[in-house]
Amino acid sequence: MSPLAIEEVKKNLEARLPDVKLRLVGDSLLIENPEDLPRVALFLKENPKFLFDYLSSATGADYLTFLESVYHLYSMAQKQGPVVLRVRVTKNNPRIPSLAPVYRSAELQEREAFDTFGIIYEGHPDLRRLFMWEEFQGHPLRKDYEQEDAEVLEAADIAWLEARGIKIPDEMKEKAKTLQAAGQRAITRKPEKPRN
Amino acid sequence: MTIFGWGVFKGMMVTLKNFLTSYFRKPDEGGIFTVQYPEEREKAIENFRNFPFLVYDGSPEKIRCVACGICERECPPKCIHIEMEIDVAGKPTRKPAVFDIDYGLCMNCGMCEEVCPFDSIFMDHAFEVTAPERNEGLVRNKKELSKSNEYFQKVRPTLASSIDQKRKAAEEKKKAAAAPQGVGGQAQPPQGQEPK
Amino acid sequence: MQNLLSSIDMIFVTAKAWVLSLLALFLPKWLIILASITISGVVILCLGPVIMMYLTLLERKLIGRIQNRYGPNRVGKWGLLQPIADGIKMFTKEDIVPANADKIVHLLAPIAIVVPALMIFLVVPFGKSMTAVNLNIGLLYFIAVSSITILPIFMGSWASRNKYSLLGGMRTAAQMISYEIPMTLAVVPAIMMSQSLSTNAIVLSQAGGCGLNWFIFTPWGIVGFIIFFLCATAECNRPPFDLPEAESELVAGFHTEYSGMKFALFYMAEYMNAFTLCGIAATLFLGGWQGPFLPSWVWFFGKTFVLICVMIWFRGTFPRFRVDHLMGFAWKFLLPLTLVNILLTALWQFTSNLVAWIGSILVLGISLWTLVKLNRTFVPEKRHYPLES
Amino acid sequence: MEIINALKNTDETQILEINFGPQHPSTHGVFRMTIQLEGEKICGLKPVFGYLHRNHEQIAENLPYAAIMPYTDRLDYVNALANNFGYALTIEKLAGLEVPERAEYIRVIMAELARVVNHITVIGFMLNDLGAFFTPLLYAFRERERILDLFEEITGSRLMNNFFRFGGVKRDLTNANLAAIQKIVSKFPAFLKEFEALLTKNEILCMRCQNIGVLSGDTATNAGITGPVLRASGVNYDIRKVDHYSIYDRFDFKIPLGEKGDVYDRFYVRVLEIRESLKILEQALAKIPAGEIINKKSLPLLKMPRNFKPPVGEAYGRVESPKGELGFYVVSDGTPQPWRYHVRAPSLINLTVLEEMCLGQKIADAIIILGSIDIVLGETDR
Repeated sequence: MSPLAIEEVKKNLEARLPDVKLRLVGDSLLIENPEDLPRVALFLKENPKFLFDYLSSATGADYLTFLESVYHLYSMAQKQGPVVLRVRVTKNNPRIPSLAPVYRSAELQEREAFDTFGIIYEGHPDLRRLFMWEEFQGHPLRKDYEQEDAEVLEAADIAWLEARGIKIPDEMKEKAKTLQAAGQRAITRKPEKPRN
Repeated sequence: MTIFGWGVFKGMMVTLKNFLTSYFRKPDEGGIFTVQYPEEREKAIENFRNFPFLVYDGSPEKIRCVACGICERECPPKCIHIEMEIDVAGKPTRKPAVFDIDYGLCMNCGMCEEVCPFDSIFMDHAFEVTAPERNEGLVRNKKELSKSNEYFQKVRPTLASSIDQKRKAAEEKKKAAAAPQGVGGQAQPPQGQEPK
Repeated sequence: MQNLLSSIDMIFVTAKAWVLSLLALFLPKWLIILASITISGVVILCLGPVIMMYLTLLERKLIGRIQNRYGPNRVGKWGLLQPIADGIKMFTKEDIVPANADKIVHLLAPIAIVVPALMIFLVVPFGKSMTAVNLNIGLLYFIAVSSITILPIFMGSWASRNKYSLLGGMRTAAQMISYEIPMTLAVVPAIMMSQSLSTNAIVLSQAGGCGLNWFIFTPWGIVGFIIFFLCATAECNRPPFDLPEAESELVAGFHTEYSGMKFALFYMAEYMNAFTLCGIAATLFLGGWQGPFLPSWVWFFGKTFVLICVMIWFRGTFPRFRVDHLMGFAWKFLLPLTLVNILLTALWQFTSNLVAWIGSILVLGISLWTLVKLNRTFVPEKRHYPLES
Repeated sequence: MEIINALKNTDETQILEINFGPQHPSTHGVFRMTIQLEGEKICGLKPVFGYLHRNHEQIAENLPYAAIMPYTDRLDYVNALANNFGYALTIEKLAGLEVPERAEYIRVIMAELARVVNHITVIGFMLNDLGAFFTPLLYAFRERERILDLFEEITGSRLMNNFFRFGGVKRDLTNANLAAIQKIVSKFPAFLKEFEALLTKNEILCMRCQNIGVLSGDTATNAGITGPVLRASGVNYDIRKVDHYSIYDRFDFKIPLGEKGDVYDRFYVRVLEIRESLKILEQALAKIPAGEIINKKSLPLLKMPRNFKPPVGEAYGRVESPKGELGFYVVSDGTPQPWRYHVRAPSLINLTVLEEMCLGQKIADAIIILGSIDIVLGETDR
């Protein structure tokens, strides 16, 4: 959708929902207050002029100081789009109202964003991790995520494995002991940044 | 209205036809298309790429690779490891001392072949690569990777001959340029491609 | 010439008689009777597994050809030794028993399933006077024994303590009991016409006329044959009625938890069942060993193998039924049709001429039309697919 | 007393819970569903993901833009070219690169061939799930093999093509290649006819597939279902027609729509889509012009992928992959590697309505419904 059309969407939204604070970021609409998101989406979905009845993509992004949730809306009935909606939240309290009641296609995508970014979508019918297992710690797509080293076992892992009758080589046990003594976790080296 | 059971009958006729024609039809006309693998082989397709190998001219010492490390850096799964050879004086000799490729990691994308400015690394046709063990068994060192230009000519004739022509032209040009100044010697990498 | 033919025809019978007469030289009479039974038993015990082994090869070859492949062709010429290689593999495989399984029943099931499969062989007339036991209630025996097969399958599925197996076992029980009924009823016309329950007598009643006296060349015969054959396919769990195994749904159904030789025994029972059921179908409707020129046992085996090939052809072509459709097909379609068929047989018995032909075709046509109309779920819907720009 | 109580409650059925997958022959990989069964009827179904998760997005965020291309092959490994297409399109949008005419044609030809490959594979596997013992699958593979041989000749690899480059394609199509494609295209209708005669009118198949797993158009739209699954429900939405990306507006092709949105419609719409793809291929082969195959601006980038730094910004590119809408969301921060890279995977999102379609059906139907949705676990779990 061209920038002009996004202006029109914004104008319509402001006319209908005057208390919603909107800002244009590039070609997209930033909703300043996350609480307003479902209202905006519902308006765009049901207004006969727009009929954005299809949520194509919903995902998160980590911008170091804040987390962002991005939604790409299209209209199947009018064959137009996209309208890009953004919501920004702080890392300490990443709570965004869920769009799943409005668009069911958000169901799995919001679960994925919850899994990878830790954004909590309030009102989601079944907010669990999607790809990772339930006990998994951390959110892998955040920029500050530290990846565990798959080759090195920690003391807790060894205890878990040995309780199930799996034999562990001594050198691995030694390594785990030194790690534990140093109070470190088994973290892989970050991939080096390519030169700019 | 079709007779009940006609669809079943028609399907049976198709399989019967295929059963009968499998005895006399040619493979590309719908007959048996199995290739009896170890005895018969399909005609090698020139563009087929599998694992990379290094080309040398004449003897293995005259390896084309200058250990510039571009392929090492651009390799998406980081399966290449190169160390530059250092002579007695401590100067780099522009020859690889170590050139390892982990076939277990390599994903046959052909990126190294594309980025190599010295026409030294190419994708091989050998696909029967096996090892009893996945960590060390699939790592190939410089000696195993080096293959003669004749082999390259045999495996990928059109590419090899075009590259030979290009190299010959470049050499003649260099000779012509070098002759008046009287400076011969090492091949210089093309401008702008030497890593800093 | 005639002499030679008949001597080839009777070659197995003569051989057995010769062995018995040799034994009679130094054995008491009661032992000879025992020896006669033993010889027949040993022959059947050897025949069953061998037939099973080569049926697997035949099936793999035929399906391969249907699918434009070669099928097994590495072990021996044309893969002829493949079944032996498979057998060795099966024997040397580790026998895995699930930790929670009911061990005794788990072990018993594959053994128990082979027994009825072998028992049916007794009443199959392989050729002229080549029935192992010429029971005068042969068909009744066959129907009774073949229905035992449900039990071991259910034993195996229950003892495995696997949910997939359990589902497979439930399906088997339902399917086999349902298909038992139209199968039995489809046999009735043949009994009515030959007025005997003995398999031998049924074959004999189809003699003469260069094969045109076979029951299949009558309207009730062809309907009965088709129904019997479909039910037989369902009875031995062959596609398209292979719901108990249902590879793509229940992994392997009742034998999911079996491996090695136990698994092979299940397979053996399945193939032997397929063979005997095809043999019985040939006996009942295709004139058994009756046929001109060739020796009787060649005719019998030829007919049986043609029927088995049709079963394999089914396997290579059809998708699988669903449970409710399968039951519906048995109860709502095959069962009424068999009842109509019995009626037709009676009609045929009284007016065996052109009127009977026309009458039967009319009755069949009307009943088929009614059954199709009543079973709308079996009829494909017509669909229209608009192409829009 | 307890016994009497127990006897009173006998008409209450016990619910059987099965784990369907990850090791199961017909979940198309390592997909897992926990199914609650009441007899053979499904009364609850929960999909479980992640058995093939490799964090594709994080891998990509640590790689230069060009090096992500081979990784996109591994998303939907049945038709890698559509993934290449989507990613190349997004980056071209981000960097504002033009694609030469001939390259566009080559892209369309390859993408449509990939669509044909995908659809016949899916149909074959679906019929295999139905219990047709590999016959339709192997007939389909016979034809697929020819196209894959062609891919090998053109792109260098049968499945992991890695063929598209930013602003063009990797290798030109020779006249011999074009003739080979033409031969495949002209032979294909005969195969389709045989294939349809084999099973489409088969009574058993119609019994199994018709009115099973019905998905209404409204639910499909709301749940973000795309691709043939959506069109089988009667919604006319094809990104090739809506976005006119690449040069799809130059070809005359139609969109087949389903009537009821059941398994049979999904199956048959795919057959019809193959026919439309063949139409596009024929037109493209007739009209393909001579010329460059890659944008001159991006030519040096092939040798130095790390010098490719798109301007700061973001782009969302989407293509009509055979599975549905394949979207790539890329945020650039001006460095050689993307700041954020997200794949909108159709295989994953089409599974949103799986439970709804399966409820009340038999267990055998769950498998064909899953088969008719057409998932590839490489894309679902990423």
